[in-house]
Amino acid sequence: MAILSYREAVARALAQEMSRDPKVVLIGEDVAAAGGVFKATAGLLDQFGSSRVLDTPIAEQAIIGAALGAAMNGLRPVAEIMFADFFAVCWDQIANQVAKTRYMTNGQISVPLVIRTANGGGVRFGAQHSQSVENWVMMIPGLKVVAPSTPRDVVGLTAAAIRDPDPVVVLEHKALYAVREEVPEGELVDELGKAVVRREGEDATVLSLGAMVPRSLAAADRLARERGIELTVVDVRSLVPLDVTTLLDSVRATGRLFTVEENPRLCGWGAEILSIVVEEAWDDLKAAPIRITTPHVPLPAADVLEDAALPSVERIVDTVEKHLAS
Amino acid sequence: MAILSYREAVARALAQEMSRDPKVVLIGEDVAAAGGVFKATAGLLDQFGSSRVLDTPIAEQAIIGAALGAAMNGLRPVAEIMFADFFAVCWDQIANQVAKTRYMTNGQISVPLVIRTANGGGVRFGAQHSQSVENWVMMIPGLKVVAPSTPRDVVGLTAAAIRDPDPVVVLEHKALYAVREEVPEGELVDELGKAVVRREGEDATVLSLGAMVPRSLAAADRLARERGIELTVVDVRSLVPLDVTTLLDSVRATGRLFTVEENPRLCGWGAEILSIVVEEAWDDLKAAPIRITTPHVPLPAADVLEDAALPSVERIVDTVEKHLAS
Amino acid sequence: MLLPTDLGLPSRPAFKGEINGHELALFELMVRLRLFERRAYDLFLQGLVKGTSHLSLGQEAVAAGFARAMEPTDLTFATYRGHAHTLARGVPMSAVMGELMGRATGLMAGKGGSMHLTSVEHGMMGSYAIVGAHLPVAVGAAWAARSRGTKQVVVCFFGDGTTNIGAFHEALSLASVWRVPVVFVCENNLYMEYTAISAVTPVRHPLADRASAYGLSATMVDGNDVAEVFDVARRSLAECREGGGPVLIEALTYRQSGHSRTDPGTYRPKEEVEAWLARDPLACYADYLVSSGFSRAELDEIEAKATAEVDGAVEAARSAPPPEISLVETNLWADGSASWRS
Amino acid sequence: MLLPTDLGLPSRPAFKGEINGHELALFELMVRLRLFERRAYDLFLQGLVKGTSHLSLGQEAVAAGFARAMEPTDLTFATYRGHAHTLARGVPMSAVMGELMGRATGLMAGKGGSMHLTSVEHGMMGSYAIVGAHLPVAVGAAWAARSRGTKQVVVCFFGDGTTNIGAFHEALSLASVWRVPVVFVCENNLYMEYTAISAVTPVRHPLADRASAYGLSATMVDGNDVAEVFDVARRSLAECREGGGPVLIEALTYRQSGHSRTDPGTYRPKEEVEAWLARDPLACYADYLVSSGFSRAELDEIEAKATAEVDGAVEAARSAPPPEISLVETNLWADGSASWRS
Ligand SMILES: Cc1ncc(C[n+]2csc(CCOP(=O)(O)OP(=O)(O)O)c2C)c(N)n1
Ligand SMILES: Cc1ncc(C[n+]2csc(CCOP(=O)(O)OP(=O)(O)O)c2C)c(N)n1
Ligand SMILES: [Mg+2]
Ligand SMILES: [Mg+2]
Repeated sequence: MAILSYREAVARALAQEMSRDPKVVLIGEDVAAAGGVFKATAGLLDQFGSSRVLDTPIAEQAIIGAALGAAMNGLRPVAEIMFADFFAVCWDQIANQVAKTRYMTNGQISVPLVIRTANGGGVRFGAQHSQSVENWVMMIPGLKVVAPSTPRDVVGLTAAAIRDPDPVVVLEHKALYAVREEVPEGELVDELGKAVVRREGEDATVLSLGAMVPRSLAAADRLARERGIELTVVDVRSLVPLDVTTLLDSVRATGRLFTVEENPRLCGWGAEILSIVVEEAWDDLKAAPIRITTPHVPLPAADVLEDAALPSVERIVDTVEKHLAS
Repeated sequence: MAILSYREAVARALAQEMSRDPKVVLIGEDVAAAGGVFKATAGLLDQFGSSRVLDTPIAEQAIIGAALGAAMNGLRPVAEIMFADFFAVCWDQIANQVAKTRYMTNGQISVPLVIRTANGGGVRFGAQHSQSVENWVMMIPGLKVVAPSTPRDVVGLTAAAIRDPDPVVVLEHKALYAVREEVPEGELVDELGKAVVRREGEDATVLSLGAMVPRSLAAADRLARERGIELTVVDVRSLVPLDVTTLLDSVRATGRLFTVEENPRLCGWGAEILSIVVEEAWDDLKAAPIRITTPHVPLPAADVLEDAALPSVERIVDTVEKHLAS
Repeated sequence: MLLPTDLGLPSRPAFKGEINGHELALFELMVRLRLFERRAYDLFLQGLVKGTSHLSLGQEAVAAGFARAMEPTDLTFATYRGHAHTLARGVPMSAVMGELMGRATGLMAGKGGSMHLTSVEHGMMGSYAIVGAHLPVAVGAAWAARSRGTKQVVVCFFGDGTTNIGAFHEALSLASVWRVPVVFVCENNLYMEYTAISAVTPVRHPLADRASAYGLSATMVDGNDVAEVFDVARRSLAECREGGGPVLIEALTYRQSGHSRTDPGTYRPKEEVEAWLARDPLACYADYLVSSGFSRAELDEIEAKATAEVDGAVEAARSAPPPEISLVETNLWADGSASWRS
Repeated sequence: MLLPTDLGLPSRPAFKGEINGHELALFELMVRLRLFERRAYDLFLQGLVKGTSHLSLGQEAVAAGFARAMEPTDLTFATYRGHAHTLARGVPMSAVMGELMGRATGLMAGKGGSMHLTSVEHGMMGSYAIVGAHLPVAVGAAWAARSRGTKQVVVCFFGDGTTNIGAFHEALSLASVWRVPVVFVCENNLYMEYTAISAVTPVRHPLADRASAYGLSATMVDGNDVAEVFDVARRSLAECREGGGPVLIEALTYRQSGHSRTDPGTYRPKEEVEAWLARDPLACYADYLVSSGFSRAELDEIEAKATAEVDGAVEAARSAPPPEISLVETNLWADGSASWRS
């Protein structure tokens, strides 16, 4: 076992897959010579050379479009979009081209590509560099979406995304890049569409992903310690495909659901999962499921304001406690 | 009263506001000399001249960006994006610039602009010209969103959008442009954020907007005639601000909720409203609220396929019947 | 108004390009495209083709000249105005007609429609309905071709209006920096939908006047002259195939019909339309062939055969069943399904 | 590696521009920008400025030369690298420092942060953190200026790397077609983040070599020469104000620090850094002023005053309270609220 940071785990996953399959290539701004602005691709240029690790101009439409064209013609590109907020400048390529090509051509063209990006807030970068775009991508038919919350999952999910024959968006969380943990040696590949129960408890189910997982776990610990409330915490990990079975099993067991998400409130992934649960497990619910979200505002930059906007351990604790009491 | 088509209603609303306020200007592709590809802006160039009605190059980022800049500097621009699908090519301007400017500047800059677009399916235009983007815009904090379902509402809501001091997206429905009805003479201005109960019934509440309103009403008529089931049909009209009071009042009265939406399924506005209802009217619900949506796929082009994908009168009838029976 | 002479074009195409041995094949291809598009238009009027459709009437020489010069393994990227480019790569008329009419026999079984014609088998990598979107995609396909050493060349067609959108700029920059084997062909038909391109573009030649911004040069061709197009296409493809990097071509031509089904095109000055009709790529080419020794009879015979082919395609599409509605939820993913659950 | 001489620049700025009467004001402005940025950097290292921040060290002559030439009613649009442009328009240091430190006294009470400095009162219409996004916005502001007859000119600053993104292309095309009063200023500092612009751009001069693609011409200036910048700025603004349409300027300069807080800038060849440090805009200008009769003492005095101003701003920010957390849900809408319910 090696101790890896979340950012090192990205490079490890890419190296693992690039070693295995010469068709895997990496493109993006500053990804080659500089090793990425988050240093998540450090060392790959040296290891795989400039025909497989390519710097691009600042041209996200070209980056995603080029990845799509290359995927159509025999490569398996991994395209980095530096910040998830920049999905907006290449949204046509992501939502209208990459996502729809296979369907529109009735299966003639497969699109085995991966879009990696630094998602989420918490590092005081302000409204245009801190967005959580889980719902942007989940709402587009034709995109698979994963969001690892640990270094180990970065490796397993990124490898799975690269091997998948369809377009997969990997939402790395920029506030987690420095997090470290032991990651098993050797090839590591997960299956897309598997949620993981991080903690079991009988009083309620909490669903979260990305940076909200450690916060949910911390809240669960606190509630257990201070109030004797035992939560199940499920790390959703994959929004599409969605592991409805694991989610529903847990909700059926506890009868109570809280979602914790960084998305601004309206039309977040929490609303979707809540709706699925209501539609499919109505009779098992003991109370209204509750969403804990960022309010429906852009993220402010100042530390105190950003901390107040994002779901915090305190807010999770308070919300769960209040609703379980009533 | 004049009989107006939905497309004529657009021009009438624009003319009404442009006559009233010289700061209102209109830009877009083919909007001036050609009167719009849907002929929704016909006659405006002649009436208001080329300094207020301007054709642009095919450059949607420039269109929205220019509208934003002009709104910052004393005009009240109405920008046409020809098809809602093209929001994708200017998504950064819409989601990151227009929506966030006021918040990021802590209120220093107001953005009184309107983005009009032809939204929705049903006219066999295929996957890149038929999307329903209600959820794309609803999920972005800082955008107001309206979607008229009748010629009268086109006038009232568009006028209200133009007078509003904040950015408003007006989702015209392209399958409704030919629909005609009597529209009162004289100045017509609605208030944003008001849903309208189009039909009252005690068995269940159906929420819909745009082209799904006439379908929901037809389904309600059929259910009343053939099964004696009486539905309340609420035309949501405004997604942001959302008339939660009217929606909840109706759901509280009937105890049952169906949403009918053209959005592909995941993270649609239906999920949001369903979540709100569950969170706020849990005790009044007699059964699980149900979403009737387009499946989570891009829209196919062929008539039989498109008809099968979009929520139809039959599907609404069958779904409501099945769930009320159980 | 832009008359051919304003653009430095002769009043009729010159047909000076080297086309030895390809004379009749080019004619046949153009005739087939022309007759197909005319019939497609008729079928719209009869309500048998639904939705929208963008014809290449008057622009056939570009599609024909290029396709004839391409190797079977080369790749085409086209726009919503893609019927001609699709047929030119050898896709059967019946499959295209089936798609336009929304039948099970359509190229994509009705899932794509007129604006998204694709046939990977024929190197037709797609028709794109968002202006400019396919240019970066073509760059990527060309990058993969170079990186895998396939010797493929990618040919990417787009209109004059497309040169003002961001994706165009990003694609040309990247193509130039990466020096990939792509030929960008701007079909300058003088209009973006209903607006003259000159009214909304700061340069006269939307592509050619911008080549230097990408460190490239551009060739201008008479897009109504199939001989010139074929000749230039052949040389450009060879240049790219030998590693010559991106090539830019601006083909000056004219859209004889309206922009799309619902457009009568009345915004175009009569004199302009007439001047361009007088240099119709097909009629002028037929005259040229006759003047260089081919017989009217053999041309008529080719035309008759093409008419029969179109008839057959329409008949096949008419009698084909509509697609099964179960198709709606297929082929979103590579496993054939459309499920968002695991 | 790009040495000043490779770009045709003298080894030290020439200071030939017409700046009569503005000598000390320009010096003072540059010194203030320099000292502010240095202090901002120190505060990062101390953890008092959070998030990220992009300094203009080495590029002060561009901000100073332009701001000094602008009328108070003219409008500035800048990037995330916007401290200097904001201060140069007259925004008090304490408000900028307060924003960087996330205090209630910040220019936007902490809601924007370093990358979004805006002060409408001073004509500073915003700092934009998405590369290229503000160019179309600037065009719109200029269009409104012309349409309302305000005689305002809009000045829009951006980097070399920005010229490869789609929004740049769309904005320049539209600006040219509409002929609006905007001055586009490309601060070519040779790098886009950590990558040399030459490695990812098909032309040598990212803006100047592309001007003709928009039917425009461009002026190149020594961006380390405040006299030249001021002189050219004054003439460009006058040209625009009189209806001269868009003006393009490429200012050749150098980013002396890393791209942002976390970047030590080690990817830059030592020789390149040294050659550019030798033509530091401030030190060279000070020498020039002394050589043209100003005394070191008066310059030192200006510097001392600026140091005191920075000290005061830091002190004010340090002792200011953090913003009220209730601000999170305010000012999304013009009514001051952030509610999505009616
Ligand atoms: C991004 C985008 N904007 C607008 C449109 C609508 N539209 C379709 S075709 C067209 C004109 C394109 O003109 P040009 O590039 O000259 O091609 P042509 O149609 O003449 O072949 C426009 C504006 C679109 N499809 N995509
Ligand atoms: C659309 C977009 N892509 C990427 C980035 C990340 N990014 C921030 S600054 C920068 C480099 C910009 O270079 P340049 O335009 O030369 O400006 P400079 O930073 O040198 O002033 C990049 C790539 C961004 N903010 N927006
Ligand atoms: Mg055209
Ligand atoms: Mg730079």
